[in-house]
Amino acid sequence: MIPGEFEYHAPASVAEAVGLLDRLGEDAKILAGGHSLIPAMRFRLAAPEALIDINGIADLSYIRDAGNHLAVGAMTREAELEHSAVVLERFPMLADAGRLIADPLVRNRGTLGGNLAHADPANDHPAVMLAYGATLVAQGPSGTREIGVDDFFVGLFESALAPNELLVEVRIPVPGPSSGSAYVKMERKVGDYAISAAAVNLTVSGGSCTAARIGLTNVSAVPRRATGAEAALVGNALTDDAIEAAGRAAAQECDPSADLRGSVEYKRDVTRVLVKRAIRTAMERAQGGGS
Amino acid sequence: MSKHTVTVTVNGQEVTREVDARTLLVHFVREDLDLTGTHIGCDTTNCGACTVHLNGTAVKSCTVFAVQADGGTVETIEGLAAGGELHPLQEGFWEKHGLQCGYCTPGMIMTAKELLANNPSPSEDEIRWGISGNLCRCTGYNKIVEAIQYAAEKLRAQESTEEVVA
Amino acid sequence: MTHNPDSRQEMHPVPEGASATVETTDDVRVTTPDTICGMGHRMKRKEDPRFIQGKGRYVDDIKLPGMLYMDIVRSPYAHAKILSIDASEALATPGVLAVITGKDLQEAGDLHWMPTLMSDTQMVLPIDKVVYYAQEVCAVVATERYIAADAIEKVFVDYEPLDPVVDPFEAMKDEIIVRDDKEEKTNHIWHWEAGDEAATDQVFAEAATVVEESMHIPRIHVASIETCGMVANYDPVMGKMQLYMTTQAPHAIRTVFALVSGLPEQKIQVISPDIGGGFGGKVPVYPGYVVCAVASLVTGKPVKWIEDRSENLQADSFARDYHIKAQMAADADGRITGLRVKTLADNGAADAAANPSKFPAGLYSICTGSYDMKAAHVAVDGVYTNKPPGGVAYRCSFRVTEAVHMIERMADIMAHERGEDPADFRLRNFIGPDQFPYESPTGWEYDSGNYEAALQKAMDMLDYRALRQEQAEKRARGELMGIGISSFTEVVGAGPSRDFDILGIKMFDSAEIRIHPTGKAIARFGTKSQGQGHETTYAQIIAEELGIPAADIEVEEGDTDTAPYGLGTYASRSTPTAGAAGAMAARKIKAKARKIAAYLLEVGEDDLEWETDRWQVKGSPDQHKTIQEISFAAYTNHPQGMEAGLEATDYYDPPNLTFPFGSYICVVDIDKGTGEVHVRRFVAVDDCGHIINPMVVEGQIEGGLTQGLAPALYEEIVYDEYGQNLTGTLADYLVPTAVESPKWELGKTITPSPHHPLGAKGVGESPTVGAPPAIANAVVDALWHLGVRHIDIPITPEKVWRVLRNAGVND
Amino acid sequence: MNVSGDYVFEGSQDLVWDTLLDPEVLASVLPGCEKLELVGEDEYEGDLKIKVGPVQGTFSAKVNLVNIDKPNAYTMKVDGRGAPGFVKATGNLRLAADGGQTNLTYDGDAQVGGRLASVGQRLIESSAKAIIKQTMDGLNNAVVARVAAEEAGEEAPPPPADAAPSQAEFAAAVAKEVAKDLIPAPVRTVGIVVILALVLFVLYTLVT
Repeated sequence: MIPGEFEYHAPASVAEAVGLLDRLGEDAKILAGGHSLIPAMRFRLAAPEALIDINGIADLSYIRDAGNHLAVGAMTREAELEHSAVVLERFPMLADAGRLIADPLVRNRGTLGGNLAHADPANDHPAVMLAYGATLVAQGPSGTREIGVDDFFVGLFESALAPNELLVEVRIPVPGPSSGSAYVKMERKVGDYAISAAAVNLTVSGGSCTAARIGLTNVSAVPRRATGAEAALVGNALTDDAIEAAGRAAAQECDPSADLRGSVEYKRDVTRVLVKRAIRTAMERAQGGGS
Repeated sequence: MSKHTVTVTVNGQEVTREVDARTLLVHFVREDLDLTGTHIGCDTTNCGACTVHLNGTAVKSCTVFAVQADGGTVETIEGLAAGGELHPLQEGFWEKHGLQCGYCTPGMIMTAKELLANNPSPSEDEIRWGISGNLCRCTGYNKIVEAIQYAAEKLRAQESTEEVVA
Repeated sequence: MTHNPDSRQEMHPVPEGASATVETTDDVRVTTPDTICGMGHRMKRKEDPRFIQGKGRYVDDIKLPGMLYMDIVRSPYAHAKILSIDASEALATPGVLAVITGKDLQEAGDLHWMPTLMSDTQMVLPIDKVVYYAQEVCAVVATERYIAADAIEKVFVDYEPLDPVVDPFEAMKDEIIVRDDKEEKTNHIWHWEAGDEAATDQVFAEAATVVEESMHIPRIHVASIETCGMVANYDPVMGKMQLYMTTQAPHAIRTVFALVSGLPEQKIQVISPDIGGGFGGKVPVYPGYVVCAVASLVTGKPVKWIEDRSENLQADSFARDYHIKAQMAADADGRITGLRVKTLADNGAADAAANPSKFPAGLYSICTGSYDMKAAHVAVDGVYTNKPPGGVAYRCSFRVTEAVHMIERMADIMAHERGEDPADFRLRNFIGPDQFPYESPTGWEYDSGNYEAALQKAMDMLDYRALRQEQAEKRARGELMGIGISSFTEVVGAGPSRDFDILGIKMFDSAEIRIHPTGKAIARFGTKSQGQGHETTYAQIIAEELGIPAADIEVEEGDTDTAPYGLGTYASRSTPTAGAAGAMAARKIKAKARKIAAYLLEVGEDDLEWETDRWQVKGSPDQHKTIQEISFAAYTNHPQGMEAGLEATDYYDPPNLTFPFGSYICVVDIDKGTGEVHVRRFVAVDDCGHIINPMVVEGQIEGGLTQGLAPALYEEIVYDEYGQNLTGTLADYLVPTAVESPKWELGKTITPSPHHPLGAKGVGESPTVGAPPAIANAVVDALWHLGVRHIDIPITPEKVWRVLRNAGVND
Repeated sequence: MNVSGDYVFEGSQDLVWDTLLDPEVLASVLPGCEKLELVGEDEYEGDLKIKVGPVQGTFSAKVNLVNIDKPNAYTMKVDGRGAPGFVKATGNLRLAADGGQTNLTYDGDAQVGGRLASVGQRLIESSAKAIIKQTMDGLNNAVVARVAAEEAGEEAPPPPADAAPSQAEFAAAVAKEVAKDLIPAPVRTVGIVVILALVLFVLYTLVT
């Protein structure tokens, strides 16, 4: 399968990239890792007239400890996150997800920014960032703006980014003391999209839950938090019943589509099971000194 | 549409060619540079038969444009046996019957090369997850894992002798 | 077309003197030192140096001067009339030289149709209607690969969609006719039977227990990592057609091509270079090959056509797709007495199955398996549907996977129905080691076997009784664990020429050995390896016979201008046929060498005895001539009156097939939350008679086991009700990675074949045949107490989840 | 694939019926619709350029309306073809007046075929839902605009100048719809006629 022709641009700076986006409009596509865009081009299901390759822009790939949050450049490769000491140590949910995205070779090219900006409900980072309550920094012709992750995913493959805006950084809040988080994913085989996955971020005190953020993967058209499941936990003792109630709430509020990965009924029940497992792991990590 | 001149150091040798923007790196390596050891096995970035090293990292060359390699380095299977001496991985695959039809082998070896560079003594599980982006239909993977373990031991042995010598 | 089962009774007389009951052993026979490396040595493969350095030569690596590129326009509909093909925009594209349609092939000599291996007919390119999704509609020829890919997007075909028939049972109602080119307007292709129906009915009437089950062995795909392709190179000056192509049977293709195209056969050279895995998918002639050859004829230039993965997955190389209804009868003592099987075979839009011509359902009647029973009856119907033609014998000796899956599932259902341990049930019902050669109720004569020894070894390897104990304890705690057994018997090595031919060409195979003056040798064979290691194993056979070091023997296959005529490599037939031919040719050389040695040593031939690599005078071994000395003499000092040179050819017609067997035990744990099946352990004990190279055999078994795991838990080609292929890329056709594939544990027993010159049997397919039922049996064993008797493969987590939830079992 | 559902329109049954069958309104509502002409007795032809995420495709669509029972129900047959594949859909639509609103129920079957379906199978259903919701919102806006115009005694307003809703609007419409689902809305009575979205579009992303 061979892609169609296109004009290739390789800007050296974010400003130059944003300028190109502004000038070329909807027929230009950003080329980051390219592992969603290029396959679509090879099947001629995507035929952008121009590609703006931002791999050459130096200052978009970094993992910085910024005090109360981790600042990650949008072009940071998945493999860098997967092997980053600070992520492994203090962001276990991000580490859980990092190992399960596609396969090791794809993770050498795929980027955090591409994964989020693509707003594919099947991607793993949306749920993780929803559970962390991250902030996404976009840069457009008139400067940068911060977008809270809850407002970032707008539609099916639709983010809040304007056509002439580039995602440049993701800020992940450092989990508070006695909080714990986990990402649990079920896929048919290595490299497949999730049948379902749950990202759970809890704060626990005295055996009960004081705060909860839960993101779900590939069980709705638009990545969103499982607010019903969160409500079932917050303010309650984390008993088996409360955990089961949270699982049931998530299963009821998600909106999966039937496909080769399973029926709607099956995906709902898997969501229930995975949310429960993620909650239990998050609890263990919270009691174990937090992170 | 847009033609581009790319200069790439391939297996240690600098080459300059004219390419279309849309030329995939795998076709550039196979057709423009006649390095046919890198193979094509799918159209959805699943099989890994096209794995090469781009700027020192193992990538699936069917999902990268040749123009993106401009100014960089590419290493393919043909560049492994430096000076006629087989790389420990090539030796391992031969010794342990890590291949049958040979079609996935170049990609498998290039992936294993990066795996061992990052993790000199990987466990069986780490090897299996490390090559999970490379499909093989003939071997059932057991002997590929043994081949990589063989190479890991040999590389570690070489390391320690070099330390002694250095 | 029906097939009279009685005519096959006298099928396989065993040659006199070959004692059938042979000893079973565990140790590999080695009679030559490492320096010679004959049979039984773990010799490193001679073909590997080129592959590990990226110097293999596959079809897509071939570049000829002035070579053009071909790409194919395919149908988005499973059933539609073609109203018009508008190629004007494509032809106006710079670099596009030709667009070839069905009409062009018709005018070029009625090449728009071609025969299939089963003597049905198949469209090369359609003229009036398409009959399966992704069917070839027309082809574009251009100066560059990328231009051809652009051009197929600019060919506009106007279709009138028709209702497709996708379900084979619906197809049998003939409401929608797939092939209206046939006079008889029906989808029913053939009916075939084997075994004695009356005797079977009698046994069922007397049975104490009868179990019945319906099962579907789904359509799956070979998915070798290299897709199909060709470089056709027609030289208009010499009138010679060179075809570099991915074929497992180059000679048969040359003959068929000569008959279809009218080109003289001596002017056609088929070259099968290195193949990136075949597994049966590269046996048939696909439309792309014929169009590519015609494109080269028309342009007078080399033309390259290479399938994309999605074209390969959607348009060719599919296998299985058998809908089976089986009944098994047993007496009060738990002895199996009879088997009754009805099957519907979904052949797609043409019967392009890769079977020997007398066997429309392949060797499916092997389905009584390893068990001694009085009577069995098998009836199979083939039917057309709006799916790609086929099916190929994917790593299976013509439908043996379907037969073995059925018998091993039925044996487990009967054992569980009777509340018996499946191992004990099998041990009671096995054909005993002293019953060979064993006449099966469906007309097969098993050459040798020792089924108890293989199962007992597998049970010992993983401490079977302790596992059953662990299972009971876990079940009490509500944990789900399963143990599955598969004790299969295969029938491979097609086959004796009295019964086995393909399109009339008998299924012998051949070897040609020539020894050079310095004692080195070159040997050519009629088969064609796709990774099985023939360059090494055939060399070891010749080394075993003649004592010439295997390293000194060059082995070649795949070029029809040089290799002796053969039927190719599939159905585990290489060792049983061409391997035997290699041994027989070597023995002819050994006989001539004896005459030369007698002449050189000035003794009578009878005074000589053979010892590893030399003829020596009986009683005084220091008087001898090595094979190297004899070879030199054959060119420098051969006896007058004898022709010089030292070479021989052998066309080997096997007196019988060979019957490898084995016992596999699989242990699974089931996740009650998601329904996932985790294969915790898998032990495989295989018996393929004497072993040529244990390392290569292990590789064949491990590879075959993963190709058995695949359909058991992951792979299936899925069509929607409109005949649209939904699993048309490797993103949805789930080929297992190293993570899904367990760490296989192998064991072996060795029961030689009494009629094969080396006592060897085929082995390449046993694991793909034996593994799926072992895994399926393990899962059903884990859930039997919840009221489930059968689950069709692939056993996905959702299927297990539904059983659990219906039985009230939660996470 | 079965596609069914219901929708409430804020206008009378007759008004909605007219809005529905006005090609200009349709063209303004269908995502990526570049042209929609009445070419025969209850037969339309049009070009649709659908973009969802990185994937887009141009379809030429034929639409026939059959068993028309004005203003209560009709069946629509759709045949959309393009390079990426084809869509064949049949939709049965029924209207029922309910006070000032009109209650629509629709059910139908959609077949998506070709490269689109084999590569993007996982997204057929979610794309269909998204497109149907977006089309319904567009129609409801047109209906509300007509109701307001009638009350103010003016002519029915022309459809908005920019015919095809832009990507962002498409996204906003979908998000609003999805948000509505989230809030456990009281049982909504549904009133007015809507057109089943003709073209289902599938986004294909294979592997991140």
